[in-house]
Amino acid sequence: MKYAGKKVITMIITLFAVTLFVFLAFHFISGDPATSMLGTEATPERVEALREEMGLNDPVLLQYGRWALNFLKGDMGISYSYRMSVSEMVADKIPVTVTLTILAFLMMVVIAIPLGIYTAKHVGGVIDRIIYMINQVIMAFPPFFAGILITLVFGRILKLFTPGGYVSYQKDFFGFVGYLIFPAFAIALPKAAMAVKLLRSSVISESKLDYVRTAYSRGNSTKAVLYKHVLKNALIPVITFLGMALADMIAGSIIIEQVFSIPGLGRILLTSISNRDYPVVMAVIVCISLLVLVVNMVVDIIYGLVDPRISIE
Amino acid sequence: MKRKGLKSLLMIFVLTTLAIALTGCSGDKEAENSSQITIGIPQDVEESLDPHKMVAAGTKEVLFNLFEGLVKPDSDGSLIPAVASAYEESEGGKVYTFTLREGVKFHDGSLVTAEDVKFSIDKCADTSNGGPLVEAFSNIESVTIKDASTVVITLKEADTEFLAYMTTAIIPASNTAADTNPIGTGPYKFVSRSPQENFIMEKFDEYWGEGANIEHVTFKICANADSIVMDLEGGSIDMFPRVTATQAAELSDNFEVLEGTMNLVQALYLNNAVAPFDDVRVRQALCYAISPQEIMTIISDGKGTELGSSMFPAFGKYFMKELNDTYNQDTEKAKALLAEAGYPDGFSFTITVPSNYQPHIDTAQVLVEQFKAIGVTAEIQLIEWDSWLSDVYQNREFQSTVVGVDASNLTGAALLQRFVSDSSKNFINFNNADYDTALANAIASTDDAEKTKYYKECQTILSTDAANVYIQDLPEFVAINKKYTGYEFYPIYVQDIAKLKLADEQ
Amino acid sequence: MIRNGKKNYNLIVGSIITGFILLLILVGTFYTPYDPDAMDAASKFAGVSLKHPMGCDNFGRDIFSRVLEGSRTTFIVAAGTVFIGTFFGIIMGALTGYYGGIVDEILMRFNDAMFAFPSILLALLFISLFGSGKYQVILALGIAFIPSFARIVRSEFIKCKNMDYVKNAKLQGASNIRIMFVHILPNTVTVLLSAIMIGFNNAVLAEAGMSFLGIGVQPPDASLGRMLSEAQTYLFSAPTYAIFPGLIIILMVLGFSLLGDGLKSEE
Amino acid sequence: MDEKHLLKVTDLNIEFHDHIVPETVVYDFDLTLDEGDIVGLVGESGSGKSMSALAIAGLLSRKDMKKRGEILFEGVDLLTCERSTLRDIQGNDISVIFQEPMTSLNPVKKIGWQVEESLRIHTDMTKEERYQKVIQMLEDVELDNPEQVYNQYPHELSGGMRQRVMIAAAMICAPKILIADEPTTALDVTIQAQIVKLLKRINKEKKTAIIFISHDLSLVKQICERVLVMQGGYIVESGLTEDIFNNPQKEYTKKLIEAIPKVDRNKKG
Repeated sequence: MKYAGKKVITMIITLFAVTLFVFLAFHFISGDPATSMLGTEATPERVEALREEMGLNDPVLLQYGRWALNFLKGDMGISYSYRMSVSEMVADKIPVTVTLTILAFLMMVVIAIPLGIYTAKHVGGVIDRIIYMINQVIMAFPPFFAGILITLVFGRILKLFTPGGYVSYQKDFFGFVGYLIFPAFAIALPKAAMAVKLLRSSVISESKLDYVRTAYSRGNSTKAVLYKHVLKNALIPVITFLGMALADMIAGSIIIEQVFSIPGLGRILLTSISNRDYPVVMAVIVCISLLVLVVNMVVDIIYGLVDPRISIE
Repeated sequence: MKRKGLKSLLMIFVLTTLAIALTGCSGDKEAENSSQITIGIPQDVEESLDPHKMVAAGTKEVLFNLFEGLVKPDSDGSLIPAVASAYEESEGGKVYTFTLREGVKFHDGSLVTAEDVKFSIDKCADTSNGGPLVEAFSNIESVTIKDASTVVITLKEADTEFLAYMTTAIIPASNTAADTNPIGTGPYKFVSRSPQENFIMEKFDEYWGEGANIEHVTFKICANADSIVMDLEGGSIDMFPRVTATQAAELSDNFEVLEGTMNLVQALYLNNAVAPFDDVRVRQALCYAISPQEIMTIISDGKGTELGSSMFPAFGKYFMKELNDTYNQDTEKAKALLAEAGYPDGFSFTITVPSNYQPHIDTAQVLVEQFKAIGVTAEIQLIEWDSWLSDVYQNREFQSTVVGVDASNLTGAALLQRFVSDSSKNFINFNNADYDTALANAIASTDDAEKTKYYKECQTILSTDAANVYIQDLPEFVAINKKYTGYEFYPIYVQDIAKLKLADEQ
Repeated sequence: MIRNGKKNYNLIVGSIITGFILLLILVGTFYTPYDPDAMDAASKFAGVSLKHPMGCDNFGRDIFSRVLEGSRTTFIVAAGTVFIGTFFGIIMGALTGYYGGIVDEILMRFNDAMFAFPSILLALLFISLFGSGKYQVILALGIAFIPSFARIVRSEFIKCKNMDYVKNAKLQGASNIRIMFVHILPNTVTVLLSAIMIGFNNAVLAEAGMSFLGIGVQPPDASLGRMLSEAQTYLFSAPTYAIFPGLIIILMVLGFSLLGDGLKSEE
Repeated sequence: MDEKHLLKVTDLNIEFHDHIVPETVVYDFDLTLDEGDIVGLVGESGSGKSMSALAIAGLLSRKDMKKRGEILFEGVDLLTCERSTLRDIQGNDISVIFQEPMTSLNPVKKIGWQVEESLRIHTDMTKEERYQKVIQMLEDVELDNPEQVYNQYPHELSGGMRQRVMIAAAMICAPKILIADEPTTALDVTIQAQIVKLLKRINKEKKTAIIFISHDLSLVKQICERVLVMQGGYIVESGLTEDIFNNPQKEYTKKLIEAIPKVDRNKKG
């Protein structure tokens, strides 16, 4: 309980720091929402009138306070650009990003764990070397380029999916998930490569420890030693990595969302930044940070479950 | 035990993935019993959907299908009656009388009334927010309802071009959520908008006129400009209004590529108020340094229309092709002018380019190379559109910028008025008393020939004074699946979807 | 390179690849067959030929020359990023790890907050603040990279600060600064070196990602990431435009990561 | 005659091949062991004593090392037998306890699980039977609160307790041979004595033969009947403990004996 309390407090502080930082940062970026809204039709008088109306002429801390207060009341405001409720807009996009992330995460795990174990079991073998090299090359690919190649190969040549054929989850959930498979693959691939490498080296270094010898001395077969003894220990550092990877996927899929034209949180964030649409930027950032923090918390809990040495009292 | 669990989990995952992938593929093609089209657009409709508040060209071209004014533009540039069935101009362009068309309905089913018309025009003329929504409406003295189907607009000063502004959308006075729920009288009505995803509209069955052919229209936001060819070929979009020459070349036979022009004045706009561009000789030197033809060859395979001043050919009678020859590429002359202006060794400056439009970025890159030949070093600085709006357009803190300036309607003033020295839109700080006089004369004159003469004088001044380094009117390539026909280009920045139809329906 | 009778292939192959890339960069600094920015309308999308070994791009610029220049830009961006990240990361990590206490608590909370924020987002924000361009990219990425370096250095310092040699140095009256940077720092080199290799690679890939989002190095400057993202449009009309910059990026990252792995197993 | 011995090792040579030049670490190792024997194996670190013991326990990986000679356990040569035969013997007939009780236990598994592992592998006992057996075993090795220990993790126990756990795990199947590889080195002196006493008791009660490996001759003297002294991979001296202590033949042995702290020698000697 104490743990949860401490975590929640840290979370609140982090959120406060992040939002304040973003708010201040935006204050210093050139370009302002009023000008954006009026475009080339703007006259200085109209811009001024609009700034006044939007409260942009107030001191920045007052603006932040106002935003924070409203936010705590559950009011995220109205998007400057879309003129629609921010909470509605963000709520609409969260399932997209979350589905994409979950898919990518599952793929990563499904690819990485068996491969990592396989290579660790066959260290020095031909297949191990081949997988190692493939891994290294995958990790050397710029993510967007991998996305483009996947579109090219699976979309255009093999015709397994329609490039740009995103369907909304409200309209056709299976079509939606179907479309997300390849982007998720593009996200999962480099992370999986890293996870394979990590798991392999983790299994290898665990295998050198004394308790493994003890396990053999009791008559365990190699297989039994690996699955009953080594694996759980070897997974501990991997869990940290998987947690970080998951957090990274939540926000880091911006590029892949762009490549595959997926209207997720990342794209909303990107366009809102360039539109100077602060209410949306703040909401998305809070959302992403919250998701990341929750993931970190879950990782901590899993960590505690897997490793008895870490207590989460 | 555990391992078996993992294995079966894996199997389940793979199987569901496959199943979903397969259904995903098969479910893609919609039943085509009702006609539909998906049109790719590079930028989202990301602002208010109130037709009077929208400012982005990308929004206007989409909402064109939802709204109409008393009159509306046709593809040949003329104005045709829309919500008004007839109009009359009297007192030398001081009083305009509109007769409302009978039975015109809004998308919500209500009939258009004279009150709605007055409401719409008054709304745009309202000055309480620092200025009128439509600048030209500051000239309106009164809008009066003569009877249920007649509205009279009286101007403060005569303006024979005023009709062009009557394309301003007529909206119902009763709509309180105009920002997000657009209601107009156009051939299509609004269905939904999902940010960064799509904008959907459908045929308005009670449209007063001929109406649309295609029932369902989806504008899909294609975030990744580089995958447009794949999107078209893959079938996720049927049409993309602005592909590049290279993309056009990569498309298969299933697509038709129509060629038009963008209808804008692309130029290296120079801040006439800052050194060294406050010296006319420097500006002229830059004009001599470049070759619009070479730019067109490099960035769009030679397509495009060379421009010599702030006017493009869609304006017909106002356009002066001869101004293209004011400056022909001449490195020696450029160097001489620079030396004369006190820059024998050239100088350095920055070209600010909004990062959202590739042709401008490409043009800027070619310009940089061309300026090298006269010893001038230019550096490109990309900024976001919104920074451009505030830094360059509003605050005028820049040296030069490559953009395209378009016209909101087909009056000469739409393009030329911004260069009047005290105009709030004169972002290049152009200052020439002769120009101000000529433009005032043009607007004031009621005689068409005289008006044209003055507008031409304005253009000539811009050209000889080298206000900007004029380049071209960019070519526009519309890629459209051969399943559809009927696309028409307009001299202004719109997409008229109502004219599209299925090819086999002919 | 020979140990336990086994060849350290990672180190050998990594060295060869990295050496090749460095050679390319070195050559590119002094000589390119053409001016990398010079345009030639006539050779637009020219294919591979003796004149243009990698063909030409959409402006008719020589891709080989641009690859040479781009490799250099990318290398400078990545190296600069890692330099900033390491430099400030070491200072921050050393102070927090060595002293602990409230400074540590505050800085690490701050670090965590930054960590909860993916570096590409952070870089995006900084770019909005600083504007775009080569040096801004270095600065933005550099700052975004500080937390991860700080974290690594901190944990190494915590590990080392109770070691006997540190106690010894203290007894001999060495100042804290001296202990931190003369006694402890050299002992973190192994870990730091591999972090630098990984950081370098991440920087190369981040630069590419930023170029894709249009917030990286500015045209007409060539960088590998920028060339690659520009090339997407012309994937069919000029495949070499994508292939060569892509290949060099992959080789650059591959070389460094093999080298990093090799060095690690050599320890 | 051979068949009567529980374990007979003849001419064991161990060679490593993971370096360019093969390296021999054990030469001509001979040992016989019968029920109830306690044999000491002494020498400095690197003398080959642990290596020999690991070979007997079948724990030297077979890939990059070469082993010559014979290790006959009840007539079965452990060097050449099937892997499965070897596994049947490991933990069942031959058990090992190691030097570092901290690292030799799996950190993420409960004590109970680890102690009963050999039972799971080698017997058909039900869960309940195994639990009873483990609790009894934990009691046997003089651990308080066995039920509680059963559900604890290694990091929650002290060093001495862990070593008792190791012994319990090793003894759970009542093996015929227990190899104790420096079982007390990592523990402090009082606990050392307790552990040695425990081993002695086990040896007496269960007739388990013990190979006791140590560099500490004082301990060996306390527990072993016979001693083998190793140096540089060779057995340099062997015989009854008493004989060797009273009349060491080799300079090396003498040195080892001299290294025993005086207090200790007076107390036990």
